[in-house]
Amino acid sequence: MSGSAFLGNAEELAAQIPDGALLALPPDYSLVAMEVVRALIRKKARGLRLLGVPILGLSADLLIGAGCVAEVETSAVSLGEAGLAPRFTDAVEKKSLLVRDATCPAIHCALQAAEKGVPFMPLAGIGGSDLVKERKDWKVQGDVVLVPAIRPDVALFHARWADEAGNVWVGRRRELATVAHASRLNLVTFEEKKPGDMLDDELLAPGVISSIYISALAHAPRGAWPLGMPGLYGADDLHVSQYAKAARTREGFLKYLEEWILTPRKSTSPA
Amino acid sequence: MSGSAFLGNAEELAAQIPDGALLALPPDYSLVAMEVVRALIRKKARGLRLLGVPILGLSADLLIGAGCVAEVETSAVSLGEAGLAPRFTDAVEKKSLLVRDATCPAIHCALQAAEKGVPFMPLAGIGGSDLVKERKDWKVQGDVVLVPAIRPDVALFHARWADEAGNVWVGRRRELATVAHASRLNLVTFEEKKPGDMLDDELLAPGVISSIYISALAHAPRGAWPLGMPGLYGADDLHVSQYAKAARTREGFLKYLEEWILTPRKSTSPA
Amino acid sequence: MDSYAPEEHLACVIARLLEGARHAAVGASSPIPAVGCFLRKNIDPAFRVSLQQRRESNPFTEGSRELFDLAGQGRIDVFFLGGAQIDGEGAINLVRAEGKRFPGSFGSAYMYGVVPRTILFREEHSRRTLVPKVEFASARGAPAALLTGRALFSWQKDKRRFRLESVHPGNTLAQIRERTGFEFDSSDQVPETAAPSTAELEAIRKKVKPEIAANYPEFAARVWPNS
Amino acid sequence: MDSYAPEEHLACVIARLLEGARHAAVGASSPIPAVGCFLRKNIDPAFRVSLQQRRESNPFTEGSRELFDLAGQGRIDVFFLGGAQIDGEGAINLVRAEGKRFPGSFGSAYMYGVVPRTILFREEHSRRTLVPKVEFASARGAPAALLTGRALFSWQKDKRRFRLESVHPGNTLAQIRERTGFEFDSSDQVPETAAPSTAELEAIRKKVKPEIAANYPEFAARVWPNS
Repeated sequence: MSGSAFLGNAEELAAQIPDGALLALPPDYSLVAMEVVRALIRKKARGLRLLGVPILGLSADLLIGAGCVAEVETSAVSLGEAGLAPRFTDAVEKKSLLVRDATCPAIHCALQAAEKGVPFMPLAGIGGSDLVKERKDWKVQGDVVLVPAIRPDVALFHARWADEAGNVWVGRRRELATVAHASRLNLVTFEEKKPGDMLDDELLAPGVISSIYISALAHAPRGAWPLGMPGLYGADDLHVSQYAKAARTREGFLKYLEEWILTPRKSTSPA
Repeated sequence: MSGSAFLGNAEELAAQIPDGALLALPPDYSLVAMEVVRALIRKKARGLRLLGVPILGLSADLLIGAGCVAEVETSAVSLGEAGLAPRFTDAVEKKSLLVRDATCPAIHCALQAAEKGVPFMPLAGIGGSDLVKERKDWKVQGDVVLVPAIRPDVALFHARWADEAGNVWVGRRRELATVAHASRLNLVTFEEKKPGDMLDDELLAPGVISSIYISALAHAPRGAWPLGMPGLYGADDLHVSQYAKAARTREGFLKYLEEWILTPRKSTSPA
Repeated sequence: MDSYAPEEHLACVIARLLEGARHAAVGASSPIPAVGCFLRKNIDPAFRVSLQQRRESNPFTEGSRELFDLAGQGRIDVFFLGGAQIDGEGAINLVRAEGKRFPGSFGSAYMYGVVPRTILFREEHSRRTLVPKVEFASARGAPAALLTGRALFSWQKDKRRFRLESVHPGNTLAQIRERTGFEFDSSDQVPETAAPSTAELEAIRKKVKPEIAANYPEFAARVWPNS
Repeated sequence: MDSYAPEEHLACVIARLLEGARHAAVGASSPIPAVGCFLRKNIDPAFRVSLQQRRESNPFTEGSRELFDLAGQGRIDVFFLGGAQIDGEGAINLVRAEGKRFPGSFGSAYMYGVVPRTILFREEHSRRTLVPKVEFASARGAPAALLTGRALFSWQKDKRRFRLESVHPGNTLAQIRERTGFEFDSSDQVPETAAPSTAELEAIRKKVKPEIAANYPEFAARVWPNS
C-alpha cells in the first residue's frame, strides 16, 4: 500500500510468488513477463494455479511442461498461429493437469467482480454452453449466469515503462488494469524507467496503472521476448513456432528448456 | 455504426438531441460539452431527463433553470467549491423537478450493466442507506443490491482531440468510455482535430474512445468553458462562482442566460 | 479463369455472406474470415472490421473485454466460430473429443448466444469434424451459415437443420454426404460455389494482403509465398 | 503560542486521527480533511492520499468509478463524510431536511458501508446539523470519529453512541450539550482539544499549502489570504 518496491531483477520478482499461488497471466498478445516465467522455471516453482486473463499461451505451456503447475482456469491455451500448446495438451490428455474450462467474458466478469468487491457478476448469452453444466460454481439466475469473483493471489505482467513513483504504463492493455485491481499482489517487469511521475503527464496517464496496486517491480529489458511489446519490438514468431515444434515431444521440450531457460548464458533474449 | 459524422458546430450537435431524451452528462470535472449545453438552451430543448455520471454540476443547473429538464437521476448536483446548484435546489424545493436520487457507484454499476448488455449489476455496502428503500427498482439480494442497467439515449461530452477516423481522445476520463459504451447515441465536441488515426499511436490509443461508439462530432474550441480541459485550460472558477451568486434568484439567472448564452456575440467563451 | 488459392476462394464466399452487415469481429487465429471481412470492406467502406488480436492499431482501448462488451451492446452483427467438432444442430466443440484436448472455448460460449449472425467456418470437412452430436458443446446457437473447405451450408431456423447451398469445385453432393457426419437437407441439383471474380482476387491481393500479413504473418507467407 | 486559523486546527486534529492509516481518500469539497491528510503524509511519507477530484495528476486512470472500486477491494482505509444532518446513531443526510434540498448522497451510501475508518466531519456544530434522527439516511455505518468546529467525538461501537473526547478552545461541556441535538456520553472533565504544534503549523504552511491551493483555490485564498 505504501508504494511499489523496486527489486533487482526478474529472479527476485519470481521469488515473491509462493508455490501453490493462484497466478493470473495475460495472453501472449498482452505483455507477458516472460523473463519472470523463465525465472519461475529456474527456481522450480511448484503447484501453481494459473488463471488465463482470459486465455493463456506460451507462458503457461512452458510452466506446465516444466512441472510448475497443478491446475489451470482459462478460456483456452493456444500458441495462436503456431498452433496447439503442446505441453498443455499432453498434460491434460495424460490427466496430470486439472483444467477448469471457462469462456473469456466469464473470466472478465469474475475479475470485475473482484475489482468491485462483490461476490459475483452476471453474464448473459452463455446459457447454451455445456460449460454452465460443468461449472458448478456458476449459478443460473433467469436469463443470466452469476459468475463468482476471482481474486488472484498474484498477477504478473510486463510494462513498457515504470516511473520513479512506481506507476507502470501498459497502454491499451487495460485488461491488465482490471486484473491488477482484482489481485492481492501485483508483480511487474518493465522495459525502461522514466523519471518523475507519469500521472503528471496527461498524455501518459491514460495508459498507467497507478502504484497503488503495484507490489514490486523489476527492470527486464526485452522481458516479454519471445512475445512482443507493441511499439518497441514484435513477437519473435519464428522462435515461438520452433518452440511449438520442439515441444511436441517431452524430449524436445526438455532440450528447449535446457537451451533457452536453464543455461544461464542463453537465458536472456537475443538483443 | 459506419463511423462518426462530423457536423458543423455545437448547434448542429444539439439538434441531434430530441426533446424528452435520457441525456447522460459528466460532472464538472470531466469534460462537459458546455457549448452544446448552451445550444440546447438556445434551441429551447424540453423534457430532458438528465443522468449524472455519476454527479452533475453547472450544465444541469443551467438546463434546469432554462426549463429544459423534466427529471434528473444523479448522485448529487453541486457546483463544487462554488456551493449549492441554485436552480436545481430551487426547482426541487418548488417540486417542479423530479429527482431520482442515487449514489455514485450505483450509477457506475448501472452503466456497466448496459455496457455488458446484462439486466443488472450487483453492488455491496449500500444496504444501510434509505436510498435502497426509496429506489423500488433496486432489488436487495442477500448482501448486495442489484442495480438495473441504464442505457441512456444520448451521452454528450467534450474531448481533447478528434481524428480523421472519428475517434476521440478523453485521456484519463475513462467514465466517458463507459457511458459511451452504454449509450445509444454519443455526441462529442472536441478542441482540435488530429490528422490520421489515433489508434495507430501507442501513446495516444489508451485515452481514445473509438469511432465505433461515436455518432456525431463537432469542433468546439474551448467548448468546455467555463469548466476546464486538463492540460489545456483550467476551470474559470471566478465565472462559476459569479454564476452561483447570480443564479440564487430567478431574475439573476435570467440575466445570466441573456448575457452569456442567449445573446449571440457573447455566447462563446472569452478566448 | 484466374488461378487462385483455396483460401482466397473461401474468403470470397465469406465476403459474399457479409452482405448487409455493419460490423464483423474476427477472433483469434481466423485469417480466412479476416481476409473475407477486409474484402467486404473493400466493397463497402462503411463496413467495420474489428480484429480481436490486431497487433498494431488494435481498436480496443478497454482491453480484451471490449469485444464481448461490444457484442453485449448489440454493436457487432457478425462473428466467426470454428470447432474441433461441429454438429448437425449447430453446436460447436472446442474443448475435447475422443480423448484429445483442444485449446478451449475462448469466447464462443458467449458470442454464439449474443451476436445475431454467427458464421461457422472450418476448412476440414470430414466425419471427424462434422459430427451428429458434439461430445462437449462449447457453444450453442443459431448459425447464419456453415462454410467448409468443400461446401457451404445455410441454417434452417424452423427445422434446426443445415441445408447444403453449394459445393466448391471438385466436390459432388454424394461426396459431401459421404464426408459429413450429420444429416442435412439439399436439393437434388446442388450448384457449384461461384469462383472468385477477377475483381475480388485483385482486391484481395492488392488491398487486403498487407493488412493480413501484418496480423497473420504465417498465413500470409503460406498463401502468398512469392510476394 | 502561535496564532492559527480554526481550519488549520481542525486539520491537525484530523492528521492525528489518521495515525496508523495507510490510504485515505478525500471526496469532493473537503479541503480541511485534505489538509489533514497531507499533513499526515508529511509525518508518514508511506501514507497515501487520493483526492477524488484532483485537477492535475489525478491518480485515477479508470475514471471516477476507480475510487469506489478501490474501496470495494479494501485498498482504502479512511474516508471522510459530512452531512446536512448527522444523527446520534452516526447516520448522515445529504439529501433533504425541513423542506430544503441538499446536493445529494454522492458516494456516501457506499463508502460508509465499505471503508473501515470513516471520519464524520462538519464544521457547523448546532442542533440544526447534529440531530436526534436524520430525516433521510443517505448512509449509515460505524464512524471512527465525529469532528466539528467545536468538539471531537469518538464512536462507541458496542453502545452505538457518540462519546465526547475533547472540546476545542472556547467551548465547554455544557455549551456542547446545549448545541448538540443528540445525546452523547462524556466524562465530567472533558479535556480541551490540543492546539496545533509549531511543527504542525509549519508543515501545513510550507508543505501542504501548495497542494491545497491547486485543488481548492477558494479555500486556500480564504484561509491563507496573505500568501
